[in-house]
Amino acid sequence: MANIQQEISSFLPEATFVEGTILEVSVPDAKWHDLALYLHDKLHFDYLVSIVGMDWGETMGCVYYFTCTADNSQVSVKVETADRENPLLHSVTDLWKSAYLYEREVYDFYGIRFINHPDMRRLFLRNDWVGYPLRKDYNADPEVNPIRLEHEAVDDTTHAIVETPDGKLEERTNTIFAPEEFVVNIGPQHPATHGVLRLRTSLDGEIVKKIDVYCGYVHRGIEKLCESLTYPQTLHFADRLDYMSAQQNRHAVCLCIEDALRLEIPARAQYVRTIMDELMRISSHLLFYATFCMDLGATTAFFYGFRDREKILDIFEETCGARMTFNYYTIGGLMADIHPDFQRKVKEFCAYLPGMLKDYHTLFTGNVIAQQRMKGVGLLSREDAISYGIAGPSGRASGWACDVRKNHPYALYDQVEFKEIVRTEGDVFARYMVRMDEILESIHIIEQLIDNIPEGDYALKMKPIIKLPEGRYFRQVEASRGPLGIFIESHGDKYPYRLKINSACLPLVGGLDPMCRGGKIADLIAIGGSLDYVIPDMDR
Amino acid sequence: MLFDFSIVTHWIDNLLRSVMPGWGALLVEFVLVGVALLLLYAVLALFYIYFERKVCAFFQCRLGPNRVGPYGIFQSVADMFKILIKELISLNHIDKFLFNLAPYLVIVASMLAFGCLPFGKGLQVIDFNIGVFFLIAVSSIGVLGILLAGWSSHNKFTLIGAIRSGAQMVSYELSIGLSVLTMVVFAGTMSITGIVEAQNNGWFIFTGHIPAIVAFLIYLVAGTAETNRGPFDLPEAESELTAGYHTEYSGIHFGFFYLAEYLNLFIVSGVASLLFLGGWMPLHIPGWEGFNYVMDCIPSVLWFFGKAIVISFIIIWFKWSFPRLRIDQLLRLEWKYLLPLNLINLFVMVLIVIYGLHF
Amino acid sequence: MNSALFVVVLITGLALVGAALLIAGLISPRSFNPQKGEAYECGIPSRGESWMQFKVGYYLFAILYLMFDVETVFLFPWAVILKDLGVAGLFNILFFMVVLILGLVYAWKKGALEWK
Amino acid sequence: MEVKIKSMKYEDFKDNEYIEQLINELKASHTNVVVGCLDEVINWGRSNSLWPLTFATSCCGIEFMSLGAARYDMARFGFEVARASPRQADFVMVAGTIVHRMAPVLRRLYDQLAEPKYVVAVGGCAVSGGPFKKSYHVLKGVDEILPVDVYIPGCPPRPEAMFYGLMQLQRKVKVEKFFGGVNRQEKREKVLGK
Repeated sequence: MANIQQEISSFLPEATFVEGTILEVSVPDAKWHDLALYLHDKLHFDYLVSIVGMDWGETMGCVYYFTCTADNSQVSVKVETADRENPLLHSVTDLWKSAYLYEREVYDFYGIRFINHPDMRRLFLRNDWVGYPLRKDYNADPEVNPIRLEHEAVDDTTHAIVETPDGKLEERTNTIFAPEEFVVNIGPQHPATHGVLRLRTSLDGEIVKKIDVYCGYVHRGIEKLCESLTYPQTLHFADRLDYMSAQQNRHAVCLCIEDALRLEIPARAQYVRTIMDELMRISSHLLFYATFCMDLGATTAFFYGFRDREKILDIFEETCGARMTFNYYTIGGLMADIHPDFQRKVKEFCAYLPGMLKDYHTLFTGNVIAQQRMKGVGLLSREDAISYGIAGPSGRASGWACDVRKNHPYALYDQVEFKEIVRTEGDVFARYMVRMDEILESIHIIEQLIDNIPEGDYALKMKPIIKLPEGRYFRQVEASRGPLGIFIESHGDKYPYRLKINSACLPLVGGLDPMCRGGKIADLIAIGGSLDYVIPDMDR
Repeated sequence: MLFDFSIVTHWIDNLLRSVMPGWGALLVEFVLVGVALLLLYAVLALFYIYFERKVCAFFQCRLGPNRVGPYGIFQSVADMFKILIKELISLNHIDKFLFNLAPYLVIVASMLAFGCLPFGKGLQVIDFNIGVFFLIAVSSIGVLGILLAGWSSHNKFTLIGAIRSGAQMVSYELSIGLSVLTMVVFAGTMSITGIVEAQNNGWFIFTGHIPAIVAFLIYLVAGTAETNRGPFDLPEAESELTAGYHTEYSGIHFGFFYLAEYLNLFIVSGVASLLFLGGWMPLHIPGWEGFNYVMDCIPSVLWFFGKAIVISFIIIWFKWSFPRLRIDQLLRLEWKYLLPLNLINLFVMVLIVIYGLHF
Repeated sequence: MNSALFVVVLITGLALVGAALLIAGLISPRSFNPQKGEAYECGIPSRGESWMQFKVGYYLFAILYLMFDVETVFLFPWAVILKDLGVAGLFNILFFMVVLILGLVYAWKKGALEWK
Repeated sequence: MEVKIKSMKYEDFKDNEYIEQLINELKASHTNVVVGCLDEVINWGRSNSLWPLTFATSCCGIEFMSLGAARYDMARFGFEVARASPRQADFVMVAGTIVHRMAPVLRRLYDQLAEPKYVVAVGGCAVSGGPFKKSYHVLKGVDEILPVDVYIPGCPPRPEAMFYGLMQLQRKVKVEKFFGGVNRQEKREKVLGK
């Protein structure tokens, strides 16, 4: 890390540094793009993990998180601007493609516009929305933004600010769809978008020419809500983000807070958390199997996936008391001890599932039609996966070993033995198989832990009011769909100053357009299904 | 040996003629035929809706409908009541004439094909001497209905659905035509009665060697595609085109498509049983007189419906097990595999017939 | 007799649709609102015309179909009397079929059978 | 008069007062016997064949899928045929949070549903905004934009709760007056003024 600091300061002497678990570099905006270029090309920080928009009162800006996929070293960069009326920063979409959606998100929430970003439209909110909700001076009066029942205007063009070679800024408009194009809305209410994602798709016959992704149809403003809640209160939102990885999401929030407080949580809680995380992953992948097969038209497979998922839900229900939103992890441990039947039930399930998986493979995987629908469809190269930030099982299917459990182990993942499933084909079939194999790997992890859960406390005694020391904290866990990052900036209060959830699913839709181009509508559905995004997670 | 239903029809005919003039009797008979056909049509459609739901529930470890009546047998009746009183939405910007014409085409096509089926010995409404040919011809009118439905709705999803159905039906029509042709070569007649009678000494699928079996399989695949059922349900691919070509149809308008879909399933299975499994002809094995006698005791109607339902079961089985094909795969399957195979199969059948190699 | 029955069946079909539509028209509810008559497109207003120039990949298939369907139609009468014609019948029709098969082979080679 | 639901005792339902009130209204309207019988037959058909619109925005949607899956199997009740097109659906289960951006879309879907149509608000978010009530972008209950027939609270409600809610919907449908009630035929000119 010192090494990185040296290299950066030798390249850019005016950069200032804050040491922490992740090195933070502050640069003025004028130098930011140069530094970005240096980070990307010379230091090989090829994976842009997150862009966190910030409003610090006087200044506004962004905190960027980067990872080098070669050695998993991390660095963060802080860029700010004092102009609150017309904040401008330089875009990095030319270096990291994932910045395309992240920067639009920052624009949507903070009104910071990015120079050279091709498409400065709102991402989550209506295009006639007044104000930028995550600014601290946002006018939350419902009169300003009433519920509108008229549809928002169709925008076939985007705005962009372009820097000309001589350093002047110019407003431009880019065309998304020409008037004569055949544009179909797939979603928001569509059986195969897994929720309310809207894909404006330009078609040429059956062939997809271009996709424009519209998010925000279930944007619930969780990040803003968190700013007025105490830390334990923020936890319950985590369950409702990506409800298919409720436990892991909550794990991420807990980890981030526990890290900041430097808590050592009891071993029993660690064991249970790891097991629960893996059970959640299995349940999520079973749901993936169910819905993916349904998208491809194999309806019966849907019922098989759901049938076996119910067994996990039974286990969860006994211990947590709920089928979906568990509220089980808490800061410093768990809400309650495990149910006496927990170990027996989990072991039974681990013995039961592999046999069922064989059934799944005979029913669906081995089917000629299924194979033809999946193989060679929706190719994503490793470079693209990294650039678009498509991590998680979808990234591993493209040959990118991006498992947070391996790269930055948390809980007990450094003590259990498991394989990171990586395939190199990068097509729909690979993404499907990675998930199916991960189920087996998760069972393997659970089997190592289930008999050894130590006795003892399941939670630390915590004070009723938790205050985090000042600073910025960022933690990731491997959720079912990829790395879920939690960013907290604390100013020492009992409320977070800023809590940002770095969704695992948002980058996935960023890669939809290049993957689907030239494919058929049916391929689009298959690719969407194989990416397995959950909309409330990306919309937050 | 088998009960001949023409005795009944003749008896009714004579009875009517004895009480009224010839044209009156004829008129009454026509009305009777119409009513009987209508009833059978409706009952079969309801039965098939229920049948499919129960069968798929069985595949999917579920119970299926079980609340309405014993074992839920009135479920489809309730559905029909509901559909009948649903609103018929009047849409803007559509081609009203074609939009309203489409359900007529779909229903009339299936009704005409339905009328050609021999339900039992002497129990057949239309018996042209070119019966099979006529059957293929009328069933292809249904395609037109679907095409018009999708196009006239002025909706992008239905348009894609209609275009898909056009490509699909047009292609698979060919396979059906050729596999039927193979059997016509074998039977030497196009009359439906003739074909059934020709199977007195064994069903074609047994007597026709391998070409008959191949033709049967091709017919099953193409028939499934013709009825828009999974894995060939592209025109109404739920996960791609929401509801496909009938997205904009509401109430009973949609009900017609729903009804015709199931009726077409029956017609396809009926034709398969007619061409390959002897229609209403009981299972006869030459030389086994006792066995044949026992088989003859089962009414011909039961034979026909039994065979049709067994084949329908297989087609339903397809639907609930296989994922959907993509449009290019669908066409490739037809033009690059089924069509050449069909032509070769036809050739082999011709040789068999000419040289008398069959049983 | 058969032609008359054909008409009867035809009328039956028309009557089924007509009667059901009549009943539905009489008793089914009606309501109107500005959005109801619009096209359904996942809950978003449609952009532009739906009847626009649209690439139909199956045009070639339609032509090929025409060719083969006509062939099938010609074959049916031949098929019925094949037994009487014997080997001569086979050779008579073989020429016709070979031409058509060559057509298919040509289309295949030209890539007309790929959905584009 | 009791509204019968197979295998559920009348006393097991919680809000019988509401249904009884509906029944009294029905009785007070003095329908003649023939129409009353027809009403009953049609309502029997309608209540046993309620097809949902496939509509789900968040967590409740997954429970809605569980409802259709093997363990709960809503096909038993005749809710089987989930239609993706609002033209063919009978009710919309608003399963999940409805936000400002979604509101016009949901309204459009509702407008496009064919009569008779019903709305079931599933889960805390659809009922009242739930945990996101204070958010700048969330509707405080779907009844701000649609008339709701049945509310199913829970976060998310268990599938059993959804069944209970759907049975309540069935009961409501059963005591409706079809002729002269549900089947009112509006005139296009009157409503749209064209």
